[in-house]
Amino acid sequence: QSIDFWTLFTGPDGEAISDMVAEFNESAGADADVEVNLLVIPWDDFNTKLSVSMASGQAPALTIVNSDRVPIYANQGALEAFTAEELETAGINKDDYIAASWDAGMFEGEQYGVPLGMFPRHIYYNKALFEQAGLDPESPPTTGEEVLAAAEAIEALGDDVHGMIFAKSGSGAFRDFYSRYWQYNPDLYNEDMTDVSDGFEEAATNVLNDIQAMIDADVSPENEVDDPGQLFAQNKVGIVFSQITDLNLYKAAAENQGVEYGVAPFPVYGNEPATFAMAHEFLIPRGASAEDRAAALTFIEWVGARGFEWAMTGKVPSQLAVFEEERFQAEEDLVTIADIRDTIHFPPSIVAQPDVDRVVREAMEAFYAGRADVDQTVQNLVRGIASEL
Amino acid sequence: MRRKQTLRWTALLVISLLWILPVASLILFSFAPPAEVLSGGIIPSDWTFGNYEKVVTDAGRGVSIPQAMWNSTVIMLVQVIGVLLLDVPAAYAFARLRFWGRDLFFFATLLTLMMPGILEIISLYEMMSGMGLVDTRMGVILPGLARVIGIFILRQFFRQVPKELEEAARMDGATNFQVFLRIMVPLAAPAITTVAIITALYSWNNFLWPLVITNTPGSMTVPVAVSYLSADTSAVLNYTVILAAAFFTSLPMIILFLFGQRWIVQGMRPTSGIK
Amino acid sequence: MPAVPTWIRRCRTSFAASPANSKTSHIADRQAPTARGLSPLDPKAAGEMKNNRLFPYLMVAPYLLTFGVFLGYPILRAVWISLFDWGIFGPNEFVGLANYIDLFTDDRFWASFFITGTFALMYVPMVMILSVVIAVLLHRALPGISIFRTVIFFPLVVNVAVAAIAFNWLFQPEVGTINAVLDALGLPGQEWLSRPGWALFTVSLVTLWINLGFMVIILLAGLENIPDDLYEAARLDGSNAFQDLIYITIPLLLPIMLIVMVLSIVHAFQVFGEVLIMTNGGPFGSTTVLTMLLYEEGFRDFALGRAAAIGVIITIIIAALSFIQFRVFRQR
Amino acid sequence: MAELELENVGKSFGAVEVIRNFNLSVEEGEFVVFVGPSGCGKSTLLRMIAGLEDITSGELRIGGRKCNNVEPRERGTAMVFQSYALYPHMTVAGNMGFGLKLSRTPKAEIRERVERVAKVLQMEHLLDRKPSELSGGQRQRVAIGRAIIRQPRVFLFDEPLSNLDAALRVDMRMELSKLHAELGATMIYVTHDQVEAMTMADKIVVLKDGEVQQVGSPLELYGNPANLFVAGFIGSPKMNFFDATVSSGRDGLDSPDLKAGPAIEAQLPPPGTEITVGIRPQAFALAEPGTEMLTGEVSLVERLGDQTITELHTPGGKRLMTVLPPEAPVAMGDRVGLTFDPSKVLLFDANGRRLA
Amino acid sequence: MAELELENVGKSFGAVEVIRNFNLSVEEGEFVVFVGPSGCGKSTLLRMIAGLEDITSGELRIGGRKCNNVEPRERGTAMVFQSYALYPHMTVAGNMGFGLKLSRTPKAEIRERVERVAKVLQMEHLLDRKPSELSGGQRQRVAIGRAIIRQPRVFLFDEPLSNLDAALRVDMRMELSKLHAELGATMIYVTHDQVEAMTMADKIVVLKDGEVQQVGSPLELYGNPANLFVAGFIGSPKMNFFDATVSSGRDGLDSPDLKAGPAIEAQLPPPGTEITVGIRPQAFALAEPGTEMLTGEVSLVERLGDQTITELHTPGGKRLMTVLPPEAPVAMGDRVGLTFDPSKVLLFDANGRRLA
Ligand SMILES: Nc1ncnc2c1ncn2[C@@H]1O[C@H](COP(=O)(O)OP(=O)(O)OP(=O)(O)O)[C@@H](O)[C@H]1O
Ligand SMILES: Nc1ncnc2c1ncn2[C@@H]1O[C@H](COP(=O)(O)OP(=O)(O)OP(=O)(O)O)[C@@H](O)[C@H]1O
Ligand SMILES: [Mg+2]
Ligand SMILES: [Mg+2]
Repeated sequence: QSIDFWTLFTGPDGEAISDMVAEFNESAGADADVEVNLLVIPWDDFNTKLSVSMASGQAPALTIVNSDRVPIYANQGALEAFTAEELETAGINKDDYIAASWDAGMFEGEQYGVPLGMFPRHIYYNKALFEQAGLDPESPPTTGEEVLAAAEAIEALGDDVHGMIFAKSGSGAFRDFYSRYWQYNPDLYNEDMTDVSDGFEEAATNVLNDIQAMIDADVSPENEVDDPGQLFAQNKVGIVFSQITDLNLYKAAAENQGVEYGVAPFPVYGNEPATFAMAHEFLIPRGASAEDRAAALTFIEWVGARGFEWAMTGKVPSQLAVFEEERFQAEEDLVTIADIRDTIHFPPSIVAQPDVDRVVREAMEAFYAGRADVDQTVQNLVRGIASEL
Repeated sequence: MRRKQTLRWTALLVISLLWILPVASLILFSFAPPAEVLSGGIIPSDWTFGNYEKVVTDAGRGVSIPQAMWNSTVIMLVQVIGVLLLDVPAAYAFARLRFWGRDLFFFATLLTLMMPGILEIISLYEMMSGMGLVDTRMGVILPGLARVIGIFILRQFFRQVPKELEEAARMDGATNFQVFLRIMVPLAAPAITTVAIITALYSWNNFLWPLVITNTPGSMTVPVAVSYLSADTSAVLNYTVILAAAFFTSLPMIILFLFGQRWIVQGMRPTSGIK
Repeated sequence: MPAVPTWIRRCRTSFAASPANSKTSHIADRQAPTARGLSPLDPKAAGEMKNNRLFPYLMVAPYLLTFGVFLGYPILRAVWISLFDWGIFGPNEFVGLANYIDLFTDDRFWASFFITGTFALMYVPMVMILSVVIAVLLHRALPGISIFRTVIFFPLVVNVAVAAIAFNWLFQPEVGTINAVLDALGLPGQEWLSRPGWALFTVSLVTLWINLGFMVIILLAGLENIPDDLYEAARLDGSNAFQDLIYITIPLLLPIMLIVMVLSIVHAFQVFGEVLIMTNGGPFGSTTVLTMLLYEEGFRDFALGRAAAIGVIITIIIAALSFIQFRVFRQR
Repeated sequence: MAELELENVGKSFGAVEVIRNFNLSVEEGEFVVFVGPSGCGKSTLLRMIAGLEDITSGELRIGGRKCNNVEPRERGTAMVFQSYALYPHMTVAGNMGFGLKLSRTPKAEIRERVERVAKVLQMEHLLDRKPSELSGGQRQRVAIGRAIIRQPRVFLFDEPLSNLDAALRVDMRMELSKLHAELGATMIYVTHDQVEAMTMADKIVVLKDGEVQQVGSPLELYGNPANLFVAGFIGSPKMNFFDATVSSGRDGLDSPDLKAGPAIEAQLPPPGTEITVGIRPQAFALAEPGTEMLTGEVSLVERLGDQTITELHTPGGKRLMTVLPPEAPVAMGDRVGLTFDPSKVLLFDANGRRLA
Repeated sequence: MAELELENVGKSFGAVEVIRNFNLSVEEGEFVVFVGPSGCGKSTLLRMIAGLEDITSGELRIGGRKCNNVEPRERGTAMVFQSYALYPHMTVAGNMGFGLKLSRTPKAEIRERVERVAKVLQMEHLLDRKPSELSGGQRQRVAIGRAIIRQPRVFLFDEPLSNLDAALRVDMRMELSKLHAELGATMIYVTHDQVEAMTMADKIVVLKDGEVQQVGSPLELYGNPANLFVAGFIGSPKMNFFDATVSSGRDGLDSPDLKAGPAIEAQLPPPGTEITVGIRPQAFALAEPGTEMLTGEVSLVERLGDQTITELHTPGGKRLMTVLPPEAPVAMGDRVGLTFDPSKVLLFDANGRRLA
């Protein structure tokens, strides 16, 4: 049985997945008479290609997407849900996975996705600069205030050194908003998902005030920075708000340029720690035959058992078993981030979520660009989100 | 006269320098080790052929640049020939012949030029999969034959050929088709070359459609292969390889252009036989 | 036949009969009168006439057929789709013009619309002026001209994605080559892609860089059609290089400039790859052109009906602008 | 049956009517010359006959068959364009051989015929040049060559010799006449050269503003012009015209300049009629003192070697052209007396129609 | 100081040498006419003077200043192109007014001057037409108008009247002469029309194959040609030439046709020299029986109204052209005897150089 498998993984992810596919085809695949044909499609073009092929009923038997896409594909009827028997036959067990990531593959009560790994938001910090600024490189800031204080100290080091960088546009803008929001209030929406939750305005106001304080402190570049990793690699920035998928960039910078970086969980601003995350989910598009599905599941199960290799590409594993592995425990960075697995929040698995994300992104961009103040931004959020729901 | 030449030369030099700057760094850094990118600057401080080696040999996950170049060459040749065969007669008819619906057809044609191409993709894909042409070279080629721009360009040029020449040929006993083939086509040679070059470039660089319709190295075109290559490793660290691939794969087009341009600019002025 | 004085007859025949040149007939063969061209009474003629009326259709048919299948149909279908709530697997519901009405009441659409308009206002004049100037500079022979030409055309052979990636890097404020060069020249560097006011301009520069050679090729072929003796006449009339350009080149190049104008409008309103790769619509949404919106609606949210409606609107805008061009050009 | 017939043919370019109600019948083998002032419609007529220009009204028949809408190719005509219309992308040989090539004449024969024609046109050495590398006269000869290399029923020549030097023009004229005689083809020929018109034509058609003024043999037109226009147009220098009113007084004419004398008197219409008197410059001679029929002050003398063209101003303010013998003793400013042969005088009525 | 001087000027197109070692000096206000066979280099010379064609070798001076590399704009010349070179996108008025517009002449003045010139050219009613809507002659007049509307130092006319009818040509000739007199501008004029050349020129330059044959006033060239070529080229019909060897025998000439008579004998070179004898057609007259100096059989008669051109074939096989009076009693096939005025006979040596 030969199946097509399309992924949007580029960089180290891509290398890892193609190694795994090759290994699978030689070992378990060969045993089970399953051959996986991998096609790694650059993420810019992935949606176009996948959706066009889905629309024409020519989709591959297996694919991987970010978890926020699951409700959309599912709602369009582009996917076929996994049945409990199927999963069981393949040896895939819900309980082996971190619940939040498993649930991200669910839509309207059906299971469409099986998670592969997660990528939460967190911070990278520059140990050398910390040292220069008289901070302890081994105890990174854990709260908003500490971050600010550290950034101020680093900013003072020189004209072209920035205290910190955080995303002011694009996906980072709304992801960081959510991370902070959930620290104040676990619910974005009301019960029946028709409007924002009761506490939304208050929580959002808190978040925006926190951010305003960061802006006012004047410890970050005025404009959007396209590729903070490069500044970081040049020892020109102290703290970067980013996500685990960038880990390899920093590793490379460490190897090539001797940069000493550290990772730390997303700082706490609100009442309790929380951070935004998404997962990669295996999906089976509609139209695959029963044999294809079985073959695909065989592969999913096989990859699931290799969570560690996958995590090494800059992920937090979804499979609980990985955390117990010794080699995982040896990876300091990964452990640091993985420790926050209980505070991870996924965006609600609803169709409108990407639209809401867009509303939040645009509102935040307007806020960062100075086109709206705190109150206006909160109102924009409330109105915008309500209209998308 | 000398002074004017010098002036023109200087102006061209300035523009060329502006134009070549990105190209130059593209080429320079395609010879640099990947890490050079992070340090910036105008000229890399270290040199290597590694990027090109990777481009030529690395068949990362089955994507092969040489194979893609072969595919692209075949596709380009077929498309250029096909487009010329279709467009040149049609453009002549649109420009010079009288027939019912001429302007209607022409403006319909023009309208499609204005439609964002991305909209056609789904219908085309369905069509191609209906014909079983998904992931084949023919699947890449066919939709590229129906391009409007050649019609548009050629029509304008045909309109400029003096009527007297056509009349003289008619007097000489030429049939409609002979007037077209023996008089109009040679006189529009610069325009036809232009369209051929433009079609070739389009064919070589077209991305979206080949991306969607091809899945395997056997049919992948250069841009698709390059984009897969760029998906190979971490974006920044792979920069130089992408640059090398870009430069390497554009070499055939540069050569084609170097030869083709003489044809554009050495045309015969259609008015030179007329008092 | 009216009477012709005999002496004139004789005169005429004597030309031919004069002994000096009657040895051989220089021009025509003796048997000529019998071997003349087709008689108009030839029965074949009637068939030819029919053929003539068919001829234009024979010339356009292959093209129109290809066109109809691979362009006409998909596009008509896109227009059809724009009247539906259309998801990834096809129509859900006929909604008439609702997609359009939705768009017209959507702030995002208008924001995009103005961004695209601004882009066109920057891009089209730059293309028009530069392409004509460069084509004129490149037209006549000059030492090294083919090198200059190749340089201008080089961007055409680099695919858009690679160019955009390369520019992303060149425009980096800190490590990018462009600021490094500006710095070397003593000019201030810019944050090309990260400042809202600049990003759109930067993208338009890159689009210009990529497409200019294309326009120049077309214009060069057009310049080739202008007879030299007009320039000669103009030079005698006292015209300098600039006046040549204004009074001779541009008026006679108008039909070709029309192509360039329409194509640059098309490029401006359909700019996509550059934006997607360089800014992805940012910073702060300042480069979300209409096609970006179309792409998001169509291929991220699968609101294909809405996406098609945007496409139709883009088409109408371009067509309207082009129509105005056609009008203006024709009146001259 | 006439070879070529035009019946009530009219032609308009948009609102501009350039040919009005044109009638002409040309026999097979006839040599017809069109003359007329610049812009009168000669080229347009030729182009209509060739089939290059739509006929707005009327009917064109070739060999008896209506041809208004017949393709040029089917008409069996060859044409020398006034603007040459050479194929810029072909050599001289290519230009001339193109028609033969189209009719699938064997290569060797094409070559041979091209060479023969080139020899006639005195341009054998230019066969490999492109039109842009030729002088004006050379281009014109290529245009001629392209037409005469074929053997059509009807030749159409639009000022084919206008850019050639005198010697060449004489040669070419002779070659064309010879061709005409050999092929027996019908020829229609536009020229501004009186000598050409007079020597080559069987029939001259005089046109003005798109209308036929007179059709006739060269001598008819010279000696017997139908109206003022033809009289003025044919003959060089132009015929002199004197406006006058017929009177019953001295000499029968009321004119400041002219003494009619008995020879004219006989032809005069009733007194009071306004007429125009036409006298050719060649009809004048210097008068013996006392016999003057006209006097004038010499304002211009052109000595051409074989004749002297003299312009005079009469006391009545008229400008008068005369052709006198080469050594005629006239000089600028002289006051001279002239006589003329009364039998050569032509009379026209107020509308320009010929009286006698 | 001469207005225009060309010194040892040469011109080649690639390997083709079209002007060789050309020397000419033109005074200010002079009217110079270039004549020569088609393709001899007249247009090329004009274009070099105008600055449109590079000068391969030699020097061109205008007003004493070396001008080889001066921009056309700065030379102060206006030119009528043989090919017209009208601006296709401008109206007639626009074409004519373009030069003035470039020199920032006020609009009202441009308009006025355009109208004035249009009137001279008899095309006031065509001012709003585009060139493509004009007849050949009308286009040519626009080209003339474009040149004469300005007031340059030097006018260059390349066959400016070739496509005009006789009447218009006479008018235009006169207008150009008037313009010349009024402006005092230098004019260089190419024509194939002998009448034009003879009447308008102060100085005629005869060219052949890119080389000057003779420079002189019209009458000088007619009466006193420097060589065979000039003698043959100037005058129409062409001068008759007889090859002969000087002998000491009867009549001093060894020629099958010619009896020289005493008048020539005096000028003859030593016996044995090969010479060519030239006699203009106009020098012949029908001989009274017994006085014949030549005989021949009439092979062609052209009656032009004011003269009769007759072609004869001599017993020696020569073709002979004569111009006889209008009513000369000659007809095809007649055998006639001719006399000629011995004082009008020209002698040339074997290289074509004039002897006497
Ligand atoms: N581009 C060229 N290449 C080669 N020969 C050329 C070129 N242009 C002109 N000639 C030749 O130069 C010679 C002179 O040309 P020019 O136009 O000066 O002749 P012309 O005296 O004006 O003749 P015409 O009376 O026919 O106009 C001609 O024999 C012509 O064939
Ligand atoms: N396209 C046109 N539109 C309007 N008028 C035109 C057009 N073409 C020609 N004419 C006019 O038609 C008339 C006849 O033109 P035609 O070319 O037949 O003249 P012609 O007798 O050949 O003159 P010439 O001796 O000057 O060549 C002219 O007055 C001309 O202006
Ligand atoms: Mg004409
Ligand atoms: Mg010439």
